[in-house]
Formats: sequence, C-alpha cells, structure tokens
Amino acid sequence: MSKSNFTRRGLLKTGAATGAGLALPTYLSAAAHEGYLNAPTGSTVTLGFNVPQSGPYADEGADELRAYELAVEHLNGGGDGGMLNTFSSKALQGNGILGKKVEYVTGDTQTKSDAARASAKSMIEKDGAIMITGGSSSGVAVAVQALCQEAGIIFMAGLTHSNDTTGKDRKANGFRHFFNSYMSGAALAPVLASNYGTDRKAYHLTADYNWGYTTEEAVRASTEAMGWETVAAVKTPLTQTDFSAYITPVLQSDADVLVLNHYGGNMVNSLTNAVQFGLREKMVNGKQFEIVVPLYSRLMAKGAGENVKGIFGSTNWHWSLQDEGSQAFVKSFGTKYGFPPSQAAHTCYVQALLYADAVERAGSFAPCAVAEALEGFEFDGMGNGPTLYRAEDHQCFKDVLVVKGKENPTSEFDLLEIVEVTPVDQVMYAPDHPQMGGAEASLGTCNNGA
Amino acid sequence: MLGLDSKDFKLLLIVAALTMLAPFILNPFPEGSGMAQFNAGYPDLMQRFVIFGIFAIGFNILFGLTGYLSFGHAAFLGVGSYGAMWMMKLFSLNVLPAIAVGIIVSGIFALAVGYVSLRRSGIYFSILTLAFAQMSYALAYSVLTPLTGGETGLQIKSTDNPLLSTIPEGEIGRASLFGLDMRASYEMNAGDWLFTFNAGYYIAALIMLLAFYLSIRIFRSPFGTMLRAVKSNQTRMYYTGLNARPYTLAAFVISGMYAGLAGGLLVAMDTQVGPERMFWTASGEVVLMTILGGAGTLIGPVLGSGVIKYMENILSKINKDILHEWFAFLPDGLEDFIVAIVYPFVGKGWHLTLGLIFMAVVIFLPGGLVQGGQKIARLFRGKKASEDSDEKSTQSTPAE
Amino acid sequence: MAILEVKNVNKRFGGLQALGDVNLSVEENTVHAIIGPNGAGKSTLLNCLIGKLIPDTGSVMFDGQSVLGRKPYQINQMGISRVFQTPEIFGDLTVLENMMIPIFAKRDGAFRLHAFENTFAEKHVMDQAMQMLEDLNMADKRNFHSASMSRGDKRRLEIGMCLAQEPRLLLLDEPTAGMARADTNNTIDLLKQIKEERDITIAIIEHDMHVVFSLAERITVLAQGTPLVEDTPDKIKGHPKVREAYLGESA
Amino acid sequence: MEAIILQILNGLDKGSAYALIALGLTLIFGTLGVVNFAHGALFMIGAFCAVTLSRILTLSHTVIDESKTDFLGNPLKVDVPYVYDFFGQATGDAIIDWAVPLSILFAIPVMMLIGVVMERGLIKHFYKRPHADQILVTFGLAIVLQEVIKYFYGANPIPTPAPEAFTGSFDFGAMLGFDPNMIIYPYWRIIYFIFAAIIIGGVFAFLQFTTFGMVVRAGMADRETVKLLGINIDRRFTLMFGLAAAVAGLAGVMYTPINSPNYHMGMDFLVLSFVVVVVGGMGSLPGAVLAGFLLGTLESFASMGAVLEVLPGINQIVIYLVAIIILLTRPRGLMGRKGVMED
Repeated sequence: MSKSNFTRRGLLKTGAATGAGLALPTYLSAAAHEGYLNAPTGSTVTLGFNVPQSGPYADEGADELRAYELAVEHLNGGGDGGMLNTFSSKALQGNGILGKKVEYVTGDTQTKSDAARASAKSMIEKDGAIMITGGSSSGVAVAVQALCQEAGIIFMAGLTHSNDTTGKDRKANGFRHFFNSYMSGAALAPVLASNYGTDRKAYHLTADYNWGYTTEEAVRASTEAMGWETVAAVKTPLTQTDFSAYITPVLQSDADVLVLNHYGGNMVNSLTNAVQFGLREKMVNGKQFEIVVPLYSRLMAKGAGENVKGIFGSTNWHWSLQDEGSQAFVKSFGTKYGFPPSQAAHTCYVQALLYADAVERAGSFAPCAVAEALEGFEFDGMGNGPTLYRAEDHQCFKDVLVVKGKENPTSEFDLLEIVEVTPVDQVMYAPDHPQMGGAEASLGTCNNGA
Repeated sequence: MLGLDSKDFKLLLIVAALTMLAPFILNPFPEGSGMAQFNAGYPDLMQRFVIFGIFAIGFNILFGLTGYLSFGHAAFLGVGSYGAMWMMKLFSLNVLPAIAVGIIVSGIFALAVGYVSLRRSGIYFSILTLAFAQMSYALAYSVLTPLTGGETGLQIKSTDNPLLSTIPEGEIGRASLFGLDMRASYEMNAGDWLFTFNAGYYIAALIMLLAFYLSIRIFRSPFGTMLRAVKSNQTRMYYTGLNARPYTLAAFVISGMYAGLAGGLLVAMDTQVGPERMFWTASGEVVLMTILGGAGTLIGPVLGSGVIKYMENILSKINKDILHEWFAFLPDGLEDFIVAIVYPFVGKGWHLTLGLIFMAVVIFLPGGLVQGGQKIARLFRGKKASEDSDEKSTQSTPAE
Repeated sequence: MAILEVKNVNKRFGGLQALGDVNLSVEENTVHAIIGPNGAGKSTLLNCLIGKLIPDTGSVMFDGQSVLGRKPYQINQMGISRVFQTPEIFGDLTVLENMMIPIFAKRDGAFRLHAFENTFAEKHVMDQAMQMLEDLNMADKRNFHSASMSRGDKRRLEIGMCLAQEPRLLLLDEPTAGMARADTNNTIDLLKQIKEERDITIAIIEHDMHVVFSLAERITVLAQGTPLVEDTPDKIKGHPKVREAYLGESA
Repeated sequence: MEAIILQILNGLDKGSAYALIALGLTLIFGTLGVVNFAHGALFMIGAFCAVTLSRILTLSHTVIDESKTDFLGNPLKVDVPYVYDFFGQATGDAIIDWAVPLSILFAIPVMMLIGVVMERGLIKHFYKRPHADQILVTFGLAIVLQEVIKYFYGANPIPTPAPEAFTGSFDFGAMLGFDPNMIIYPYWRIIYFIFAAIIIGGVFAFLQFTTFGMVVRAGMADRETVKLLGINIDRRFTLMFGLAAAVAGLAGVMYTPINSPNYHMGMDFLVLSFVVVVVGGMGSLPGAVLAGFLLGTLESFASMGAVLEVLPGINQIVIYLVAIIILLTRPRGLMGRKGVMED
C-alpha cells in the first residue's frame, strides 16, 4: 500500500486527475507527482487561515482574517498592492504565487490546541491547503506547528509570543515573524531603567501557563541584569477573572513596580484591578509605584480603557509607525475596513507575503524549498525595518517597539504611543540561549510530506 | 448472532455498514462543486466521529442506564490521552499498548473518582465529578506541567526515543500499528468524486464497532437491567437484596474506560494532547452529545456526537466568500441580502446554530434525534406500523 | 419457634419517645399483624426491622441472628422482604424485568458483574419469573411498562417480586392503603392464597381492620410506642384496653 | 495581619458576586425546580445593559475637526454625544460618567422583561421534564444569548468605568490604626458589597414579609397544595423568574466597573455559581449566600503567596476541593433540605 500520509485534494480541483471512473481506483501518492504534499497542479493555490473565531480572542482573530484577505487581494494583484510596493524583495508580481491565483480557506482555532489541530487537519486533508498560518496564542501555535511538521506543510505562525515557539518547540517547517518574550524583556529593560531608575523592586504576577513562564523569565532576567530586584513572583490561574486577591498582597510588599505577565482578558482584568486598588497613586520608599505590561496589544488596551495610560509595554508593530511600509499597509487596510490594523493583523499580513515571496524565489511550493528560501532571508519595507529570518531557529529578528499608554488619545484606536524603537542588536540572542531550550533545541529536518 | 437478538444484530450491521462505507457516505458531493464544503469524508473528521462516538457510547452506559449525570467525564478522556502519550513517548510507538495504557489509567482514575463521588446522587454527584475534573484541568495546566506539558501539552518530539521503536535520526516518531502508519491513506477517484480510505480511521472504526457491540451486550445483560433498575428505583433495589453502589461504580468505571479508550485513540490518530481536553466545557459536550442523540438509546450518542463534531468542523469553516459563491446565481442585491442573513449562523457564528439546534431538539424531540428518526420512520411506514409502535411504547421496549 | 424476636427496643427522636421497650416475637409460618392508631410507632418499628433505622437500645434477632447494624440489602439477603405503603417497583422496566430482578438477586447476591450474558437468555431465571407471573395472573402483562399499570397491579407485582425471592419473612406496610375496595379485596385474596400455598411468615402493619381480621393469626396492638397487648384476632376484638385505645376511637 | 484583613475584604467582595448569582439560581431552582444553565447568561446580559446604556448616552453625531488628522491623514472626525447638545458639555459628561449607576434603573425593567419572557416562552414548558432536558435547553439558550451579544458587541472586553467620584479607594488601615495605605480598598468594591447586601436583604425581606413572598415560599414547599387552595401560583412563579433574572442582571451591571464585561463572562461564572449553590444546598437561599461568602473568602486566602509556597496550585483548586469535602461530610450541602435534587 502506498503511503500518502496526508491527502492532496488540491489535485482534484483542477480536474487533471479525474476521469479514471469507478472501475479503476488509482493509488495516489504525492511523491509520484511533485514530491511534496498538496502540490497545486491547477491554476490556483490554497492557503489555510486558521484563526480564533470563537472564544476570548475572536476579535483578534477577526482582525487577522481581515489582514489575510487583504494579503490575498494584494497577492492576486488587487487593491493598491499595500506592502508589495515597499517590500525589499521584488519577486512578487501581483499575479498570485508562481502565477497561480491565491485562494484560501478559513477555520476556527477556538484558541484550543485540539480544535486548532482539527481545523488545520481539515484544511490539509480536505481543502488541500499548501500552507497554514494564523493563531492568537502560543499553545495553539506550538500544537499546529508540530502538526504541520508531521504533515509536511509550512506553518507561518500568527500572533505567538512565547519563547517556546521558536525556542524549545521550534520546528523545521514552522516560521515566526512575531517577536517573543526574550525580546520584550531585552527591549523593555533599558527603557524601564532610564525611566524608573535601576534601584527598583519588582513584583511579578504571572499567568500560570507556558507563555507566562517564559515572559516572566525573560523580563526578570533582563531587569535583574539592570540592577532591579525581584521581590516576588506569583502565578495566577489562567481562568482567573478577578485579580483582587493577587493585587492586595502587592500593597503590603515593599515592591515599587508591578509586572503583569498577562495577556488578553487576563491582562485587561489584572490591570484594571491594579489601578482600582490605587497602585498607581502609591508611593513606596519615596518612589512612585509603577506598573509594567510586557506584551501590549491595541485590542487589549482598548478593553482596559483609561487604565493603560502611561503604562509601559512592548509591541511588535503599531500603526502609527511612520516608515513607508507601515504607512502603505495602514492605508490599504484602513481604506478597506475603516480602522487601522492591529499588530496581529500586521504580523499575519507580513507572514502571508513572506511566504508568497519565498515560494516565488524558490520557484516551488515544496515546503523544503520554501524553508530554504526563508532561512537567513533578509528583507526590509515590511514595517519593522531591516529584518532577518534566522536560519537556526526560524525566528525573525527586527527592531522592537517599546510603547506606553497614551495620555490623550484622539480616537478609540489611538491608545498607544511609541516610546522607543529598540534596535535589533539589543534583542539578539544566540540560538542555543538557555531561555530558548538551550543546546538541545533543534529544528529537526524539514518535511515535504511525501 | 454474536449473542444478540435479531433486532440488535441488525442495528449492529447497519452501524458497521455505515462506518465501513463512511468515506463514501460522508463525501456525497463532487470535489470542486459548491456543495463540497459539506463533505465530511476526510480522515481527521471521520476519526473524530468514531472517537467521540466511543466517548459518548461510554458516557451513555453511565448516564443513559443509571441516570447518574457525570459532569466531569472529560477528565477521563484527558487522563487516557496523557497515559497513551507517555506510553508512546517512552515505550513504543505502536498504538495498541498506548491505547491499552490509556484505558487502564482512566479506569483506575475513574475508580478513585467514582468511589468518592458515588457517595452522593443527583446534582450533588454531578458537582462532585465536575469538581474533580476541574481540579485535574487546573493542575494539568499549571502545577503538573512537567508531566502534562502545561498549556502546550505533549507531542512526540525528535528527542523522544521509545524503548521498542527505532526512529531514523532527525525524524519524529509516528504512531503506527505494527508498522502501519496511522496516517496512511488510499485514495480512490471516481469521476469528480474522491474518496479517502485512511488506515487510522479504519482502526478507530473497528474499535468503535467493538465498543458499540460491547455496549449492546451491556445494555441487554442482567447487569444492564440492574443499572436501569438503579435509575428506576434505588429503594426497591436495596430492599431486593441488591447493593446499588457497586453497580453504579462498575458502570462509572466502565464508562471511564470508554473515555480512556477514546482519549487513547485521539492520541493514536493525532499525537498531541493538551489540558483543555479536560475543561468542563468538554465534559459538557459529551453530555450534550448524549442528550442530543437520545440518552439511554443505543445509537443516539453516536448520532449526537456526529452532529456536534460536524458543526464544529464543517459549519465553522464556511466563510463569507463561500456564501457568495453559493448564492452567486442570485441577483446582486438579493445575493447580498441572503448572505447577510445566513452569515451570522455559519463560520464564526457556528456556536449560534449549535445552540439553536440544542433548543430545537429538546423542545420538539424530547427523546433526542433518535426519536426524530422514529417519527420519520413512522411517517414512512404508514398507519399500520404506527399502531405497532404505539403498542410498543406502552410496552417499553428497552432502549434503541 | 419465633423467627423474629424484638427485645426491649427503644428509639427516641429528640424529645419524642417513638418506641419504648418494645418486645415482640413473630412465630414462624404465621400471619402477625401490628396495629395501632396514627403515631403509635408502627412505621418506626418496621424501619428498625429492615435496617433503615437503628434502635437506641434493644435487639432485633431474625432467625437467631441480629439484624442491627446491617444494611437493608444485607437484611434482605437474610430472608426478609418488604412491601411498601406505596408500591415500590421499577417503573421504567417491564413487568417481566421487574420480576426477574429479585430472582437474579437471589441467585447472584448483592452484586455481580454479569455484563455479557443476555438477560432474556437466562432460561432458568426467565422460567421462574414467568412462573411467578402466572401465579399472579399477570403473565399476559409481562411486556407492560410497569409504571403505567393500576395501583392494584403494581401492588400485586411488588408482592410477587418479594415472593420471588422466597423470603422467610414478608413484611407488609399498609399494603392496601389508598386502594379502591376491589383492589383491596384482590390484595387480601392474594395474601390469603400466599399464606395457604407457601411456607412463609408474614408480618403486616395495617390500618384497615377489615384486612387485619381477614388475614391475621396474631395481632399486636401498639399505642404510644409500646405494645399494649398481643393476642389472637378474636380476643383482640373484645379486649377492653384495645377498644379504649384504638377501636373505640376509630369506631 | 494587614494581609489577612485585606484577604477577608477580598473574600467578601468576591463572595458578594458569587452570592448574588447563586441567589437567583437557587431561587429559580427552589421555586420552579428548574436547573437554569442560562443564569450566567442573564448575569452577562445585565452587564451589557450597562454597556448598552453607556452607548446610548454617548450616541453621537460627527463633527469634522480640521486641525487634527486621523490615522489615514484625513481630517479627524470627532464624535459629539447628543447629550452635550441637550445638557451642555459639563452636565453631559456627568451623565455619561454616571452611566453604570444609571443602568440600574435601565436594567431592572429590561431584566424583568427578559426573565418573564424566558419563563413564559420556554422554561414553563420544562417544569415536568427531566433535569437533563432542562440543562440542554437552557444551555442552548445560554449559547444563543451569548452569540447574539458577541454579534453586536464583539468578543473583546468593553471598559465600563465607575463614576469618577468612586474611582479612588478607602483607607481602612488609617481608620483602624494601621499605617496609611496598607489596607486600602476601592470605593466601588465597597459599594458592590453594600449593594449585594441590600439586594440579598431585600429578597429575603420580600419573601419573608410580603403575602406574595409567603405564597411563593409555600409554593416552594408544596406546590400542589397551594394550587388546591385556588392560588394562581404560576403567575407568581413567573414573577419570581423575572425577579431572579433582575437580581442576576443587577449583579452584572454593578460588576462592570470591576472587570470589563465580555460576552463569555457568564460562562466563566456559571460553573462556580453552580458549585456555590450546591455547596449551600440546592433550594436554600441562606445556604447560597453563606456558601458564596465562604468560597469567596477561601479563594482569596488560597491566593496568598505564603499559602502558595506551601501548597503550589492550591489557589486553582481550593473551591473544588472544599466543595468535595463539604458534599462528602454534609450530604445536602450546608443548608440543603433532605431529598431535594438527589435523584
């Protein structure tokens, strides 16, 4: 029996292999054709956009989907071309990918790894998707990335910030454009030191799951290196909604900075609670008490309302950036949807373009060829300045934005202001950094799925 | 036949035929056509149909027969998965020992949870089981991370070297049955149709048939009768010299083992497990599957799980573009109007449709989908047959 | 020989002395009635016999063995079956299944994991159950949903289920309460028939004097938690104390 | 010491939310015998009443401000709420600021109406159905309500702050002779606690001292007899459902400044409130309140760093652990009646 470990429906859409009739069941094996799974043979190619459409991250997922739709439009030559005009690589022609029109399928990750994998599998097995992208949490990213590795499909991660995605759980078929916990820590620490001084006592509240752990570790390491002391680090349940029981002990500790290693609903609630308890008016040891949120997102900042004002954090990208890439993207996104894109939308849009570009440059959809084209790829014009897709761990290295909640927003989107653009050198680390799984972490070998 | 009376045997044959022919039945629409979106005959979903079918069949042995409503059954599914996963990581990539370990681990866990929870009945029992499951979930997510992998869960990694399996350098181990890869598929083309026959699916389906057969045997056994007696009247049971506790505990453990089997199979088909598999909504899902299909009936839970998984995997993938494609034949204004009406119910709105179905079924078909099927069958059979079945209903043919 | 021996049983509920120094002995193969006005402690006494309540002091011996501290199902396994005031049957099951359960219980004990036999293929159990249904004249109703039967039929079934266990002592708790006249008479006839055909001891708690006097061989009158008098029906009828405490009131 | 006092305050605060939700849940169960899985959704809808009112109050017309630009570089469109036009900017701001307290007035009739419609239209037909059916239908309803809210308001949390006047915190410590700023508690949380106490007291008084309440309590004890007395118990039960919905809704309204509401907040509370009700004893109103406060306080204490050092992870499971212990030692919960919901 021939083994085609995943099926390849893309083939059939074209009608090229049909007509055998009932009498002659054909053994299909991907290897027999192009040597890789779901090779597109007709005039179209299908991408799989796997984003949260239900659950707490549904709005973020919806924004990711908007970005993907825009990317598809631009790839197929529609619209104003967006970042295609500013992208340093000029391989993309606006005629689809390798001349094939880009089509897409969507799925709901529900922000659960089981559901996300089910959805990704259906894209691979049923719809013949050649690449999977999207997602709004690290657990899902790691799970889907592992699936794509097994299946032999390229995975372009969406919003995932945990070190693990390109750290200890890195995979040869998976790529991440988004920044990570380590970079947040490294970028934030100098800014915090210059604003709040080097003699600070930090109290960490950490969401009790992998992303929380890596973020706490990263921020602690880099702030302690600046001279800060960590007085306590308390883990909070992921399902917690009211953080009062975790905030009140902060009042009694001698800490003068609270670091909230929370994201999404956790962050909205813990920050709101912290402000309610008057932490921002508090003075400790003659110093103003401060709150820090390592990972910001505009959508979450919106949920926390007034409470974000003046609070430092980091973000992957922000629409107020003035480089031409960002402006081009904001313009086409804003024109199409009426509001500026989020960082999730940005990273997803860029990932879609980077994938398409890599295919063009490789001249093939074969995952290993695409991976090779992406590895070590240096580019610019995508909103983050010169960027490197590092070959060793498939992580993008680029400038990191340190932002703070804006005091006088002019609109409901204008919530964050950029404080500093931390240059890429400051957030660089070795691929075998201990926070990234050490020397043991390995990409494994690339899988073509056939 | 096989210790079943002819009616049950017929049912088993029908279910066997349906599962064996599922790749055809679930793919009724030609590839590339607008309706192909509704095709469900791809390996992953077919596997999920039968695996969650097993889960629901097992749950039904407890809930359908004894009336004890466990609200924490997903814990056994999760524990079974973790057990099977570790077996594959450490011992062998062969799925059989992994599944066996999943069943055993879940069985032991169910014995402990059941022993405590069954001291109470009614909603107090439900809350006890819920509490155990939520504790398992919370601990798996956090404190037990070294054992469970926390949020990320467990996958087979390139660094895993199971004792009995040899994996080529740099490759990641894959679940197999004596060398047969679970993901191996054979595809058949017939005109515009494409049918996929997946090794993993057929293994899961055979196990499901076995599980279904065992459940029929349990339903028809004196043990099954005793379980129904527990549901019906515990007082009379005690005053008939019978101790209800070991009966309910046995049912609880058996259904926990079914859940472990389902959990082990999930890992065998897709080598990954995460803690949200044990969250209370997952426990709620199997309750809904069972009630939706028809609690206490043989085939109901399988139907119920099929409907819910279908919604989750098919309906959720319908996006605006696909709707526009479907209704493209309409005049523009009308097309937009129809799409606007339909869109909230599909894609990201699939939960809404699911909620409406729950309500509709329970309002109009109190006996679940099985009752709906009986109603339709009665319509077709006409008046004479309807008299028969009326008589039957007063005679209470147990469960089908 | 006394099959059931109750000695010095006391039971208090808070300030209420429900049973005070109850002594009672039921002879083998007799029909023994326990009567008394409302609140006399009949039900409390019964509950002490079958393990639902544990007396504060005293002993309850069945066939030479103490029943105290045993669970209801263990006491049942010793040979005591109970018929309830409102028929307790397995309402969701068919009449035949109802009848088979006590036979399984007798054969297999309190628990057995016989999950792979077929209920209706257990020929021996089936035959016994059918025989019992024949005896009860209920064979034609064997496939009825038992909850949908008349109260009289339910009572009949319940008594049958108890008999199917071949108990040595059958306890009846107001077996005709709330029944229509015809059903009551049917039940009396059934009990008479049982008494004649089987070697069985029957203890009956009853309100309805018609029932008591048509069945009982000995009667214990209970008042305010204490046995007033114990004697044959004829003597009880004329007993002044009884008239005063009980019959006088109800007459 | 300070830490303990603060955790007690936290517990009372958290407990009041649990108690309010559990109160309505057990009220519905006690009067109607219905297991209402949509109760969390009622809480959520209450919260969105506040969101809706603040949206209504900020209904705006747009004015183009040429001096500023929006993100695309076009002249900025500034939204001017109509209330500014009606009352002037200062009064208008004050009204918008007070949106949450005002929502109480708005939420009571809305929630009563929703409750009554729900009971008449759906729940009524499920009184005699098995609990499993009730669970399925109310769970379905909860999903539907949730999805409808998500459709209109999105999935993101929506900030709904308390009025400016209540945003500070109160220094208990200074009052009790501790160092200042050691034991402070936000005004709004204190208000929430007082509000909960008033509502709970009100419901109890209503059931205790009014004829209506007496009939309902009699109906809870023995529905058939009350019916035989020729009293229209059904209509009263409908009103009870409305009342329970209003209690849940008000709990939601007042909760919005504490945590920004989102569409699934009801589900987050549902499981916990069921645990609270069962620990308190099904159908027991005082039990629900007691259990609410008890579990709230325990949860707070389990979250203390000192406790977590000894027992890591205890904060995540303490409620369930306590529920298990209580249910095993006190079979019918803290104050439950015998035989209720045991089959």
